[in-house]
Amino acid sequence: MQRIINDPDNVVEDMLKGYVKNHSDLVSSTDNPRVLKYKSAPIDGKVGIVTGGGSGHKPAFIGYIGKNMVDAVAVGEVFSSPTAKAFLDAFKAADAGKGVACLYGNYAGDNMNVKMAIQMAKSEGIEVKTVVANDDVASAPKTEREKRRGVAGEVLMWKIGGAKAVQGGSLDEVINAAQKAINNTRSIGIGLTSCTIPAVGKPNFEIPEGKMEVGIGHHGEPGIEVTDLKSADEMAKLMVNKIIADLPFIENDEIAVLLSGLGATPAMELYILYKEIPDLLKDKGISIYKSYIGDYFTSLDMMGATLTFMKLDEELKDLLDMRANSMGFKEFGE
Amino acid sequence: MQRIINDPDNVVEDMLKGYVKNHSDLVSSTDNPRVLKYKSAPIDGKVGIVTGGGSGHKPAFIGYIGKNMVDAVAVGEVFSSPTAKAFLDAFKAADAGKGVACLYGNYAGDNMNVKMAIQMAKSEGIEVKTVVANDDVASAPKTEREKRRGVAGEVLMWKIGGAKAVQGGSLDEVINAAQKAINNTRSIGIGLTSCTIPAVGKPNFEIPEGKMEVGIGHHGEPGIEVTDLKSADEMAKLMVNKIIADLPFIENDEIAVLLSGLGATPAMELYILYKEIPDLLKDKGISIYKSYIGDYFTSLDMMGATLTFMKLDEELKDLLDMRANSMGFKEFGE
Amino acid sequence: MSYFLNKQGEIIIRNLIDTIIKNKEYLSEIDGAIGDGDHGINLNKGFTKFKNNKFNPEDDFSISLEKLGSVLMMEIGGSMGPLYGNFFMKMSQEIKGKEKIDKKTFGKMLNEGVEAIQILGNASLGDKTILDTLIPAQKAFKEAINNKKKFSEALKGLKEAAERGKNSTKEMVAKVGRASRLGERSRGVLDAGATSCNLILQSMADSIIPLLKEFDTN
Amino acid sequence: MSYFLNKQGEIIIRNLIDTIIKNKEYLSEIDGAIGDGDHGINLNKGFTKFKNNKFNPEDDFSISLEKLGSVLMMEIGGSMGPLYGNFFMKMSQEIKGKEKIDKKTFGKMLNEGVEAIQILGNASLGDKTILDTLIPAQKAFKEAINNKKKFSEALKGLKEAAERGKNSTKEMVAKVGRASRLGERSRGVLDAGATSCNLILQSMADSIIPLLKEFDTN
Ligand SMILES: Nc1ncnc2c1ncn2[C@@H]1O[C@H](COP(=O)(O)OP(=O)(O)O)[C@@H](O)[C@H]1O
Ligand SMILES: Nc1ncnc2c1ncn2[C@@H]1O[C@H](COP(=O)(O)OP(=O)(O)O)[C@@H](O)[C@H]1O
Ligand SMILES: [Mg+2]
Ligand SMILES: [Mg+2]
Ligand SMILES: [Mg+2]
Ligand SMILES: [Mg+2]
Repeated sequence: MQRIINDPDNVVEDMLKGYVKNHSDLVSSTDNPRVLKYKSAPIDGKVGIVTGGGSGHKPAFIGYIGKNMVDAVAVGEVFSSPTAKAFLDAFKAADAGKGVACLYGNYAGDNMNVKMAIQMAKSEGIEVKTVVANDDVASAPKTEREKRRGVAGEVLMWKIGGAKAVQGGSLDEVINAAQKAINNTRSIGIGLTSCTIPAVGKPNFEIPEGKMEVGIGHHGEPGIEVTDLKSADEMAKLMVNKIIADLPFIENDEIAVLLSGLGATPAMELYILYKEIPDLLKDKGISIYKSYIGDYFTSLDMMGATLTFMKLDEELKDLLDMRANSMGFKEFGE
Repeated sequence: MQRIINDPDNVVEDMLKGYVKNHSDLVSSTDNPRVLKYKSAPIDGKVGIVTGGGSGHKPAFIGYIGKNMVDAVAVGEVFSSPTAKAFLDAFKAADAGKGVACLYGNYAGDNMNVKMAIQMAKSEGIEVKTVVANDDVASAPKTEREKRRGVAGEVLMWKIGGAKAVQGGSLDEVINAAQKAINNTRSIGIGLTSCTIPAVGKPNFEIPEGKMEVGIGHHGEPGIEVTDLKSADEMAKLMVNKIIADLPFIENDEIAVLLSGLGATPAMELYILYKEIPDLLKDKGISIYKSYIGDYFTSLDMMGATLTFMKLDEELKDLLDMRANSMGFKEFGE
Repeated sequence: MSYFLNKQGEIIIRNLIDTIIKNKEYLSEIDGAIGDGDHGINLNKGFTKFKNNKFNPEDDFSISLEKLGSVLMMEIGGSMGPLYGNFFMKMSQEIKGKEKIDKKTFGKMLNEGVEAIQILGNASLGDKTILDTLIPAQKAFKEAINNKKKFSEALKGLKEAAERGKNSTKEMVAKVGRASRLGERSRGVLDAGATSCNLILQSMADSIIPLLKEFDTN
Repeated sequence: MSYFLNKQGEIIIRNLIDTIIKNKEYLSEIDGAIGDGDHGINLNKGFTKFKNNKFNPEDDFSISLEKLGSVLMMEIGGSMGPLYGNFFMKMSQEIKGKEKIDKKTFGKMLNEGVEAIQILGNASLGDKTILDTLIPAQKAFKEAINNKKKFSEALKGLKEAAERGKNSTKEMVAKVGRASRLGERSRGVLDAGATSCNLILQSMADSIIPLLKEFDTN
């Protein structure tokens, strides 16, 4: 395992220390070492935006703390849900009395810990509502959408929810916007290699040389099929087709595209993968309103990518246009 | 080789296509398929900023095309210098009559091709002056600084030179600012794995499991020594010490820090590596004015990092503060 | 009618803590085969935190279980934190304020604990989880008391069923959690959670049985 | 005094192009051992571009060399583009407008070409590069004409020296370029650039020698 770490059991602590030191203009630590918050949170009159999850997905989750995005994040061990207490403390750090929208992914541990945290928050007088992202089309059939995992579509959910909150939306309005965002969002991943949890020290699973796994999850959850490694153009086609068939996305739709590397993918290859996507969409009469390419939601040192489409309406476009400033989502102003 | 590509001989073409499609708000293609330019270049009354180099270093080089940074870039094959014609055409794309500052790295091929291109530009009436980055302390002794390679310090050179040009600096003023930036900048890299040029299909060289190469270059140029893989804290110490001894950086210096992954390094590990750096500097009485962590200058799928310090004075701080908007360097405005 | 006293909780809790700490490596080893090798570490972290910061020998069984559950639930994270955390907390609630714990009460404790895990974790018998130890054990205990078996006999039945349940996971294919990634390849080794659950039930039963003797009038 | 005519360039250039295209795989294979395996591809790309877009059989030797050099220099990039590009361009300049090319003129062409590569590439004899073919070949030619050898004899001397020079790279440790990464491990195989340079010189000499006969009065 060729990695830049100290004690493999302390990677999360070490990472958080480095993160806070570098991003002190954006984030502050809290009394709970596993909770980071936006330095200006809680923001008067604004619904708090909270998320959280296991570590190893950088920029997710702490990388989306910042202006117009997420107010507080509960941080778990690598690939392991944060504690209920971390979620609770994140709620507290984000709440300005207008309630908290907890926008997170659909993982067993997160579901349980958020549930517990909400019960406790309630008894402390904090109102928390949730949106559970389930954008990964490969993780369950469409008829069982509630079982699907949240993947990179979460980033767009945070951006939309965060913007709605900044616009002064009530808790219900924020929840509705974030829910609409995720309802309109579909993703799929392709994995080319495994990844190694530092404390484990050996690859989490195996993808044979010359093969790829279509529909792989962010922790290596099994995909739909393992096939021969295809060309970038064929991968693009396969991913686009799986996604658009699912919602479905149809003629005249306007969408946001997010193409994320899984951690060890050179940026060059993300652009190669992107090359055919605009044309494939054009062929179906679908137009791209905005596209984002980079490492937005990763899986340690996994090689591969996820592709995400979000169908836009006027409200979502308006919210997407609100510039965010976080480590993972930085938008230049004039 | 588990990679997202089509024909390995066409990775550069494919990447450029995807890049232009995604960043049409920032860049445009030119008549020369191996030259990209800022969509607003040439900018009236502004010195043009040009760079160029082999591909595989994303965001470098095209990722720094944008507002307040680079105007045009000559694009080479993977790890191979662009043609003289590409440099020439980049000069043409950037020149608004005030001359062109060509700010590039100190690689044999680049030196030759830039030299040829300048001769040709001269005969077409375009004035070009150069700054050759040589920030890599590991690539030659201090007494032979002119032999040293340019590495991630180039990013800061572009930012400073780009800002000076936007401030209305003359060609000489831009050149002087960029030269000052690089004179004040020192870098060192540590490599943990090799990297694979897609068209070659096998690793470029080898670093044995459990070892690391201190001082490795951006294309795998040999470093100072191959040692046992150290902890992140020890790596940080080693890198900091090598850099500060070289300029040297001394008490009361204010510096900019740039910590870049080499392509396959999970962001988490860059923050782990960063953790000790502020304290190590504090111990020497050196303070950090700004720090940047991420993939700024990479080497395909190499695992490892480069650390760069730039000593600041009031002029450099002022120039560094000018917000840039490019794929690789995006700064949020209020 | 046999019973043990709520205030006799200390020894049951102490043995439970010891069992987990002693089996830390063993549990992680099992988890390593088809999981990520941290099950022992995770549980050890929780039980040690409880032991060092919350455990009070004066506390009755109910209060200790609640504190243990709360530490697991609040501070361990992952799936095991809330699952075992809820398990112990729900068992605790069943005996809150009660002086004596008889076989009927203990049966209810088990029911509450198992139900909590099922509701929270949404897994089923045969998914290769802690439930494959827990559900057979709970069932065996219930049947024993339905058949008017003594408390200690019922606990022995629980022990046997838990052990059998744990062993049954060896031939199962994991359906939930990390190991489900492996599909067919998850067959052939024990499930880590089922193993820790068996250790927990064995330890509890072994601690309770000697306590029962003192009051055994049957 | 023997010479060949500038306007006889077509055959020399044709043979040169054929040589590079024919040896594309071979050169890449050699580069693969200690480089990145693209030397043949790089040269083939340049020579093919020249052949398809710029080569005019009517052009004299000087003009063809200039066009070839310019395509290599402008459109190939890397280090080989400017190095071989300058090499051919500088050779061309020496005979621009001349009708006849005698041994003295050819010697000057070589000098100009070698100097261009040295100035641009900054490598020395023994660094395991094209210079290890080129410099001995140039020297042998010079000595031969200093010793009043015939043009064709001098070219034969050049051929032998080039071949020897190329072979000498086998035992060298690379000091510049990609292969220098390998240090001692670069020993034991030929240098790709030295090999291509040998092919170029052999082809040129073999093309020129038969041309000389026609005018040979010596
Ligand atoms: N939904 C669930 N219900 C019951 N038990 C579960 C569930 N998910 C996982 N488990 C149990 O958790 C065990 C793994 O625990 P542990 O290793 O501590 O967590 P992790 O898988 O996060 O590393 C598995 O062996 C399985 O018995
Ligand atoms: N500075 C130099 N001077 C002379 N020849 C050089 C120099 N640098 C490299 N070479 C030659 O270039 C050859 C490699 O060429 P090629 O494979 O086409 O380029 P690259 O190394 O960029 O892939 C080497 O075998 C060596 O002979
Ligand atoms: Mg775990
Ligand atoms: Mg585990
Ligand atoms: Mg090459
Ligand atoms: Mg080569």
